[in-house]
Amino acid sequence: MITTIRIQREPFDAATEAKKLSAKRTDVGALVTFTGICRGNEGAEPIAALTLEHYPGMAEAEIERHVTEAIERWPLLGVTVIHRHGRIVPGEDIMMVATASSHREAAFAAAEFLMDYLKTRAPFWKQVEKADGKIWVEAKATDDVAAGRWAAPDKKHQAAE
Amino acid sequence: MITTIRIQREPFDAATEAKKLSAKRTDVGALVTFTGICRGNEGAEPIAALTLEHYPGMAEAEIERHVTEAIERWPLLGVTVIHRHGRIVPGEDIMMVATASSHREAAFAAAEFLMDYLKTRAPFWKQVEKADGKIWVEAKATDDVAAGRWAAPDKKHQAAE
Amino acid sequence: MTIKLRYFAWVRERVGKAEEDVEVPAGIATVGELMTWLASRGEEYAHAFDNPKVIRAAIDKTHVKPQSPIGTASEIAFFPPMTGG
Amino acid sequence: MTIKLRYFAWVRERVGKAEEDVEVPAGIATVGELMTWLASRGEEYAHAFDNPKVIRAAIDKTHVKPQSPIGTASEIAFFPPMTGG
Repeated sequence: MITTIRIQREPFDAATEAKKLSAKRTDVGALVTFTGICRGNEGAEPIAALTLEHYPGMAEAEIERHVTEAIERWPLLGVTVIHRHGRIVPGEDIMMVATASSHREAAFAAAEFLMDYLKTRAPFWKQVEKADGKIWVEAKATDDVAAGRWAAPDKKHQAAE
Repeated sequence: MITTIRIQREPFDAATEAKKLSAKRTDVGALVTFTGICRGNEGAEPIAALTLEHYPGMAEAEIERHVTEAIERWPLLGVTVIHRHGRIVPGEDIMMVATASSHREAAFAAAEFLMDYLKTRAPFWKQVEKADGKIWVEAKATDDVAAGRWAAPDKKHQAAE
Repeated sequence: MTIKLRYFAWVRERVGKAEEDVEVPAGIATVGELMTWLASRGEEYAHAFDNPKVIRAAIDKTHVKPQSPIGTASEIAFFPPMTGG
Repeated sequence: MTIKLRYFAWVRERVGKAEEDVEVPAGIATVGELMTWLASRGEEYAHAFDNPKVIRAAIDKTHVKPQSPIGTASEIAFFPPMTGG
């Protein structure tokens, strides 16, 4: 099992990172890579850049907790999560998740699970630079719904309390 | 909308192909890449290689039909499907699907949809070279189940007939 | 009516050829009936089509069901369930 | 009891600082009670905590709910719903 978790200011190369999960081995049959890219607009308005603030220490711990849960839930052979912080301009990669498995179902499910949890549980906050100033991006209710679908039946009850 | 469909004997570079979907544009926020890789075993037995036979003409047409359906169902900005045929050794890439969208939900759903349909509807057949000879890989019932989940309600009835 | 038949994967191996032009007898209306008739054409065909339920078919490069009419097909293909991807 | 408080995103901006050490009065047992007390510490705190329902909290880098006891926390963080990924 190869597990890589990195939080960094510097750009990364998603392709290079993903390839490491299947290099020099012949048990990986499926590799899923998700790359989150900075768009040039937020809603209908153009943005000049976004700045990601994070909670050092907790961000790593939250990601690690969810990577561990993904490994327990699906037969994975490798997981990579890289998330940048600081100022990012449109067209640049913000973050990536890559999952490797023998079969595609596990790789897809784990990648989606990790993305849904990163969106709603990892302590990162996006601020966008619009023409009229800097605005904190609001969390989307649809992201909470997406994360909720992964809850175990007993946890769903808990979450509803 | 960038659409690329290729069926080829030659290897391809999944990373290079995926990057084309987001290069020089700032509307792509999510890029999902699936790479199917030749494993060194089939079940518990080691294999020396696999050979992919396909139905020229129909393979392209089937993939195109499903790419068109994916574009109708999800707000995509780009789709790439590349599938090799011929002899492929363990560790080599067999095929890839890449989907680009503004948001992750569409990119993930379209990539999974295309994979499920490629597995069950695109006319390709895998033969593996084992120690005791060449064996045609059997279709998995789980793949049909996976493809079935994308059927529209009215199509589900049709499929059950 | 002359139709080009194409065979893939183990159907091709069992029949012993990848394609052939066949004069389909009058009275054969559906893909399923064509399979039954093909199975009667000799040992290799009988072997290829002995379990028609596991064989898939395409008319002019589009998936069809056993009950689909042959109609004015110019090319009909038979093959096992697909295993690509 | 002295606890390090940390603020992120617009909570940090409204409070006007990223962190501070605070002497929490006796009787403040839960995270929610701590937020209510913080809101009473001045205009900037009142602004930051005027709608505690939208503020999330973590004790020693683990998500907690408003009803969670402060216990022996050494660091408590307040921040808006996360928007990473």
